[in-house]
Amino acid sequence: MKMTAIVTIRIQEEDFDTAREIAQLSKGRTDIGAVVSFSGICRGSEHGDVIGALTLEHYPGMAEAEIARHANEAMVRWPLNGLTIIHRTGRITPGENIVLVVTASSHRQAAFQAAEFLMDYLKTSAPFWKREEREGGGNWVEARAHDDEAARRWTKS
Amino acid sequence: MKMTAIVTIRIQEEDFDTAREIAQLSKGRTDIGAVVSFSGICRGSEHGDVIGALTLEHYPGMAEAEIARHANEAMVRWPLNGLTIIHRTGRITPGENIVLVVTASSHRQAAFQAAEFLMDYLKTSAPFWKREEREGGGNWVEARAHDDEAARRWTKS
Amino acid sequence: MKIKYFAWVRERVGKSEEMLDPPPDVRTVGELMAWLSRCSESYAHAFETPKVVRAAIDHVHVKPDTPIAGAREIAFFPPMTGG
Amino acid sequence: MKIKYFAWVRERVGKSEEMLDPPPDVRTVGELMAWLSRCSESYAHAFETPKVVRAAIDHVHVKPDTPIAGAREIAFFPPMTGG
Repeated sequence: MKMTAIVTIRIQEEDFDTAREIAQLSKGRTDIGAVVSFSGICRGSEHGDVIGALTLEHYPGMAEAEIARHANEAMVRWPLNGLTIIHRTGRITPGENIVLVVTASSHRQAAFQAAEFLMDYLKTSAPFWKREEREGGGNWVEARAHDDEAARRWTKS
Repeated sequence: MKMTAIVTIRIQEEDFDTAREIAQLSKGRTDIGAVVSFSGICRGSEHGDVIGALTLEHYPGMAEAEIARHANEAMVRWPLNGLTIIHRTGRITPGENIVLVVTASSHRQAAFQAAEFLMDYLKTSAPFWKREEREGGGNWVEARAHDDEAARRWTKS
Repeated sequence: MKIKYFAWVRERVGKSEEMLDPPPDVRTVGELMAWLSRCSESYAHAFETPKVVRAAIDHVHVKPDTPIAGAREIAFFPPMTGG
Repeated sequence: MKIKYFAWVRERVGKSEEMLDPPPDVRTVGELMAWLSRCSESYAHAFETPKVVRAAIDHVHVKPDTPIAGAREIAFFPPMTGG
């Protein structure tokens, strides 16, 4: 891992400012050629049903450890100058942020791939669970086979 | 193309505010689940040589047409809610923005893929040319085979 | 050892954590699920489809055949849906 | 027809645009490059490696064998390096 790489990982109830996180990763640096950001946002409907809110439960301790482990793996696999991962917990209403990944690199493909890798792993391996509030009750979101497939492509040799 | 999709394309000398562009694409909407942004930034060195600045020349008229054509192709290929492409021209110093692509979609993979597709095409098909200021003179940046390969993957069937 | 439950596994079990001392013939994560299922209907409901339930020992994902000897904390939860 | 030049093609030709009326036997983009190359050393230098030079007719990328009949604006430039 390079001395100049800045890794930030936060799990928090409060909202975050995507713009500020991107700026903090790249401001005043001339070695970064590419910054990719991914923001995951709470949608107001799923398959036509209205979603009132999401509640995100997590496993404190393990969530931090899992994210740090994947952040380290991303730093080893791609030449990154910096990396920020923020995941919210608690109640989140439609239009609000859920998750943010920002990657900075000299090269655009490294920045894109590291961001996709981290999102695929957050979806399938980080111990977070979403519960949806729908009309007439709530239900736990089911894991999607599609996300597992997306994550598996990073382990194919 | 869906009625709710917002497409913004700008070619300009002035800098842009990445944060503002991301916010404008997603603010107040509850149908967007994923926003991906790519910022291309001028680096201060290339292969160990100091770069004083870049000057970006473009072909007015054709540059707009080429970008619009690829924006339309992205809208057809992926379910996007919005798309912003900004490319600067003129003199750009290290640390400054060169290009921005922001994609918004219900689905993260659509947002990632559309952003990568657009960046690959901007690198290889949009009529822009970079000249570097180095110690002892300047030179036109040469096209890289690696970028052509990256662009070709989108035309493979 | 401390056992933790999350999401619908927690709701079905009816608690988020507890201290347990399983008998020595309960050697693996899978055997722990089976043993708990025999304790009460709540556990039986939580683990009714054992291959859906995920487990972690001391914050690391593990398979059902992983031994539990030496574990400080074992957690059971549904497939993750973060991000 | 209007001819435009960009980047190092423009620098070598020594101008960014001009109006030209090539003879009728100059039918394609490639033939136009060859004809220009015979006009002066500047053009010959710009087009010395013709397969490196890219061309567009009326804002659309074209190949060297594309006919120029009916073109309003033809542009010559190096491989693009934007983004």
